[in-house]
Amino acid sequence: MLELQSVYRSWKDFSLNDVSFKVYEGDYFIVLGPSGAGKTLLLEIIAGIFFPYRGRIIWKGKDITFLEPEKRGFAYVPQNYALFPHMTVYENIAYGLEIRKLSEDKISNVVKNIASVLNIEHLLERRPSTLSGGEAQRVAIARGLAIGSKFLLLDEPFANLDPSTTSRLILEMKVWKRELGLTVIHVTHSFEEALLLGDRVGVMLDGRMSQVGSVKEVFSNPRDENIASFLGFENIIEGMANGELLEANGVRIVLPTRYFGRVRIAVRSEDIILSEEPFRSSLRNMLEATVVDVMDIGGLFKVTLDVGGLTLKALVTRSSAVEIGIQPGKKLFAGFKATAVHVFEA
Amino acid sequence: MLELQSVYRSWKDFSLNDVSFKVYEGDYFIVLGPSGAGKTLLLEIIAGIFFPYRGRIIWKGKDITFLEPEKRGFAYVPQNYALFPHMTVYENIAYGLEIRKLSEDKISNVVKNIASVLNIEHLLERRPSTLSGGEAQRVAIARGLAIGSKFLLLDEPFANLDPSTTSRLILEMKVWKRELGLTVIHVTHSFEEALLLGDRVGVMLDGRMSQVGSVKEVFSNPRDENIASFLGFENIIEGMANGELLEANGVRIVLPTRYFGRVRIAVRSEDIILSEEPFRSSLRNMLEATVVDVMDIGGLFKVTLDVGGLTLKALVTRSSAVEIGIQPGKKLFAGFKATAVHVFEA
Amino acid sequence: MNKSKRDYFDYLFAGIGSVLIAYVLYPILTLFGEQIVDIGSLLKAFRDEVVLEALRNTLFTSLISTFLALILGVPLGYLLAKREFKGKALVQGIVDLPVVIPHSVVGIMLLLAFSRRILDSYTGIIMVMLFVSVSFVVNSSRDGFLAVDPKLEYVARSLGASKIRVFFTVSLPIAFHSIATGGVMAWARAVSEVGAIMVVAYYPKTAQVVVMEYFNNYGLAASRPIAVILMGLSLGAFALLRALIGRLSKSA
Amino acid sequence: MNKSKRDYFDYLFAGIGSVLIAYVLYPILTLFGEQIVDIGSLLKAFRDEVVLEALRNTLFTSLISTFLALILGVPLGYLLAKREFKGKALVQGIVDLPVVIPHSVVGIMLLLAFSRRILDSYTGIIMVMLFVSVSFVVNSSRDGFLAVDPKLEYVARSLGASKIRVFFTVSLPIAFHSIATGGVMAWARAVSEVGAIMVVAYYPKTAQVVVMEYFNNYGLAASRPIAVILMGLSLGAFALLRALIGRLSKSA
Repeated sequence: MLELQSVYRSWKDFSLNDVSFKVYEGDYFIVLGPSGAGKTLLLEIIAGIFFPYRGRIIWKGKDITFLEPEKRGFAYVPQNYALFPHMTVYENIAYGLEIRKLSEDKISNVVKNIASVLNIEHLLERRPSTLSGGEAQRVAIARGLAIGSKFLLLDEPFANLDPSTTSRLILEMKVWKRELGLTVIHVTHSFEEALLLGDRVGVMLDGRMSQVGSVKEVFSNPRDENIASFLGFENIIEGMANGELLEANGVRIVLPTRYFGRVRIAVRSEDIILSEEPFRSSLRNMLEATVVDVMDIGGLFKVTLDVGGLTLKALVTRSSAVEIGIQPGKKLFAGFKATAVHVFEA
Repeated sequence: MLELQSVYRSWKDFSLNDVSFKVYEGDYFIVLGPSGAGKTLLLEIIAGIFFPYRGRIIWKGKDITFLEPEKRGFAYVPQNYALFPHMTVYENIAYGLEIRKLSEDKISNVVKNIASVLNIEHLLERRPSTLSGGEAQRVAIARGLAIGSKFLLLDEPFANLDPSTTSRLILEMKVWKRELGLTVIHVTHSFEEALLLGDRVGVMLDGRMSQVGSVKEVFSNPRDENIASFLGFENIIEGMANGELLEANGVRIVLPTRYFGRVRIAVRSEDIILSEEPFRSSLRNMLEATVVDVMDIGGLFKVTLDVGGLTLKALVTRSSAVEIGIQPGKKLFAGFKATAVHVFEA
Repeated sequence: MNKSKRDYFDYLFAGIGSVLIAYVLYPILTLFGEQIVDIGSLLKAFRDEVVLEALRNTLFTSLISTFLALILGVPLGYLLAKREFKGKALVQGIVDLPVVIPHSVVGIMLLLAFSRRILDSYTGIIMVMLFVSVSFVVNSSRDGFLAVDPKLEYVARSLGASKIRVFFTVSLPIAFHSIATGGVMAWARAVSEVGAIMVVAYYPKTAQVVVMEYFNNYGLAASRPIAVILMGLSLGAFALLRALIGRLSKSA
Repeated sequence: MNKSKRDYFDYLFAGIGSVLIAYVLYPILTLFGEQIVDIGSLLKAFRDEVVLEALRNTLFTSLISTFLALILGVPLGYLLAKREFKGKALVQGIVDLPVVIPHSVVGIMLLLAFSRRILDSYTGIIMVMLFVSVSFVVNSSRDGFLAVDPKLEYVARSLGASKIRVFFTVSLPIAFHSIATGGVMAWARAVSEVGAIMVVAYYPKTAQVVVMEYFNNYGLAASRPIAVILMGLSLGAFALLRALIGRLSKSA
C-alpha cells in the first residue's frame, strides 16, 4: 500500500496542499483533475523526483518521503513518454536492467518477454523518433515494467494519442494490469479514462485531493459543488429545503431524501428529459420551461431553459430536438428523477 | 465577391490542390476541416502572404492573384491573434491607420469607434501581454476592421479560448457582422462554430475543397463518404440497392429514395434510437441488434451494436442507457428514419 | 532541484565549477587589487598624453567599426532568419569564419588584400575591428529576427505596411534586444583585438597597442595602469549593458 | 518567401549582405590566391624548422588547453543549465568576462596573477589559451544541457540510475553535439590568440607568434606562407567539424 499523508509542495506555478490518500495493492487509481491542478507534480513527488516540503509518503509500511527515486523501483511514465532518443527501443527497455548488472542473456530474455506482452517485439531495433505515439507509449510502459516494477505511474498516458489508439490501449491496459498484477496510479483529465479504467478515483482541484472513492461513488455523489461542477453537473441551484422539497425562486424540486435549510443541488444536463406534454412516468420532477437558446455541439444540442426565472441546461440528441421542434421561445416540460438531484448543504 | 479558381500551392507540410470556391458579399463563409487540411495556408493565400503556384484569385472582378497583401485591404486575424507586443492596444489598432497618414484626431476617432463596437474601450492603454485570450481576440479583430475593411479573414478565432468566452464571442460576432456589414471567411475545425455562425460552408479535406454549400445542405447531404465520415456519420455501410431497399450482409435497410446497384450509406450515430421493444412509430428502419460494447464518453454512451454481422454505433444519453439497461450481450432494437440514411453511389 | 543529504555529484560539479570561476576571477582581481595599492601610477597614466590619445583612438575606431558592423550585419542577419535561398548554409559558414581565423593571420590577410593603403591608418584599425567583430552582430540579429513571429509581419502587411515599413515598425523593434546585445559584443570584441591591429596599424596608437608597447619597453609595472583603464572601460560598458538589457526585458 | 516583380527591399538587403560576405571572403581568397601563385615559398616554409616547431607548439598547447576547457567547463555548463542556485546570474556574468577583456590586458593580468613562473613556458601559453577560450565550452555545453528534456533524467533515475550515471548515460550523450561544437570553437579561439601569448610567452614560439615575428623582421611576403599554413589548419578543422556535426545530426 502507498499512502500520502498531508503532502505539501510548490514548484513553479503548481502546488500541492495537504494531499492525503491511499492506493491499495492491485488498485487502478485514477487521479482526475483539470489541467493545472498539480497532477503531474503529485506523480513526480510519488516518483521521488521532488521531495515534499511537508508531509510523508509511506510505501509498504516504510517512510520513503526522502528516498532517492532510483531506490523506489516505481515505473514512471511521463506524459511525453521521454524515450531516450540516442538509444534503440531495445536499449531503452534494457536501460534499467543494465544498471542492475544482469547478464546480457538475462537482459535479452526480460526485454523480449515484456516486449511480447506489450506487442512491441517488431520495434526493438527502431529509434524512438520513428515510432508512432501509440508505439512510443507502449515502449515507455515496457521500459518501466522491465525493471520488475509492479507499481506503474502514468502521466496522461493517452493525451497525445488519437481516439482509436486510445481505445485500443485502454482495452490492452486492462489486460496488462491483470496479467502482470500491477498497481497503477494514472493521472488524467479525461472522464472517459476514469470511467473505463479506474477502480478508485481521486479528484484533484487546485492542488488539493478533493474527494477519493470508488469511481461510482465519486461520479454519482460528488462531495461539494466544485467537484460537481468539474464532473459536469451543469445545473447548480440554490434554495431552501423543507423535507423532500426544495423551493428556489418559487420553483419546487423534489429531492432524493429529506433536507432542511439552505442547500445547493446539482443536476447533470444529460439527466434532464424534454417533452412537449407532461408525460406520466417515474420522474418526480416535471417543470414547465421556456427554451431560451439552442446550441448545436457536434450533433448534440445543448438547450438553455428558463424555469420561472431559474436557468436549466439540458443535453439532447439531434433526433429528439427535431422531433419536439425545439427552438427559442418554445414552451415545454423538463423532467428529471429525484435521484438525479445531488444535494450539498450550503 | 471573392472567387478562387483552381488555386494550387504547397508550403512546408501543407498543400492546396485545385481549390475553387466563391464567397459572396455579406456571406459568413466557414472553411471547415480537420487540422492539417491546409486551412491556414488557404487563408494566407487569400490574404496575399503567399502567392499561388497555379490558379487565380478574383476580387470584385479584378485579378488579385499576385497583389501584395498591403494592397488588398482584407482584415486578417491569425490564430494566435499576433498582436504587436511592443505597442499598446491603442497603437495596435491605430497601426493600419497611421500607414494611411490620417490626422491624429481622425485616428483617435476611428480607434474609439471600433473599440466601442467591440467593447474594448477600457483596454486601450494596456499591453497585449496583459490581455486575456478573449480580450486579445477582440483587439485583433478591431485592428483588422479599423482600416475600414469589410472583409474579415479569421483563422480558428476561438481555438485558444475557454468555452464560455467562445459562446459569448459567437453571439457578439453575429452582431458585429450585421452592424458593420461584414463579409467573413472563418477557418475552423469546430462543427459548433460552423452550425452557429455559417451561412455557407466549404469542407476542406487534404488540401481540397471537397464540398461547398449552405450549412444545411452540407451537413444533411455530404457529397461523399470522406465528407460524411468527417462530419460524424460513423455508420457507413455498403450493400446492393434495389429500389428503396438496401441489402447488406442479409440486413435490409430502407432508403430515402430509389437507388440501384452497389451503394454506400451513412447514418449518424446520434440518429439511431435504441429500445427494448420494437415500437410503433414513423421510423422505417427497425433492426434487431446485440450490444457488443458500451463506452461512456463524458456522460454520454457510445453503444456498439452487432446487427446480423454489421456493426452499428449509436449515441445515447446516460438516462436512456440506464432505463433500457444497456450492457454487452443485451438484445434490443435499433431504429432510424429512412431520411437519416445518406446514400452515396459507390 | 533535490535536497539530498549526501549529494556528492552536485558537490563535485560545484567544486570543479568553482575552480574555473576562480581561474577567471583571480587575475582580474589581482590586476585591480595591485593597482589600488599603487594608485599613484594610475593617476599618472591619466595625465600621460600618449595614453589619453591611445584611449581616444580606441574609442573612436571601435565605435565606428561597431556602427559599420550594425549597418552591414543587421540586414544579413534578417535575411538569414527570414528568407530561404540557395547557399544559405554557405553564407552562414562564411559569416562564422572571422571568429576562427588566427588574429595575426587576420592582419596579414587584410594587408595583402587591401595593400599598404590601409597600413598605419585609422582606416586600417577600423577594418581590422570590423573584420573580427561583425560575426557577433550577424548572429545576434539573426537570432533576434528568428524570434519574431512571422504572423506579426503577415498581419502588419495585411494592414497596409510595405515590407520595409514592416521591418522598421515590427521586426526591428522586437529584435532590438538581440541586436543591441550583438552590437555591444561586437564593440567589446573590437576593443579587445590587438594582434591583427599590430600588424596592420601600429600607428595611430590604440590603447591595446600601447599596453603591449609599455610592457615590451618598460615592463609589467608600467603597462599595468593603462591595462586597468582599458579593462575598466571594457567591463564597465559590458556591465552597464547587462543591467540595461535586464531592465528593458523586465519592463517589456 | 514571396516572389514579387519589384522586390526592392529584399534586393537592398541582399546587396548589403553581399558587401559583407565579400569583405570577409576577399582577404581570405587573396591570401590563398597569392600563395598559390608563389607555391615555392610555401614548400620552403614546410622545410623551415622554426615554422614546423612553432606549428607543433601551437597544436600541442591548443589541444591541452581545449582538453582542460572541456574538463573544467562542462560541469559548470551542466550546473548553469540544470540547477537553480544563488548568484547564478553572477556566475554566468563571470563566465562571459574573458570574451570582453582586451587581449593585451589578458596577458598582463595573467602575468601579474601567476607571476614570472608562467613567463615564457608552455604552461603560460596553455593558461592564456584556456583563459580566452573556456567561455565557449561553458556556454555551448550549457545550451546543450538546457536542450535535454528533464523528464528523460527523471525517468532514468526512476529506472535506478544515480545522478552521476544519468549524467554519463543520458545528459552527456544527448548534449554531445553542443559540447563538441563548443570544444572546437574553444580550440579555434586558442589557436587564434596572439596578443596575450606575446605578453606571457614569446618563447616557446607558437605559430601565431612566428607569423608576427616574420612580419616584423622580414616583411609581409615572408610571413605569408606560415599564415597560410596556420589558417589552413584552423579552417580545415573548422570545416571538418561542420561536416561531422551535419552528418551526426542527420543520422540521429
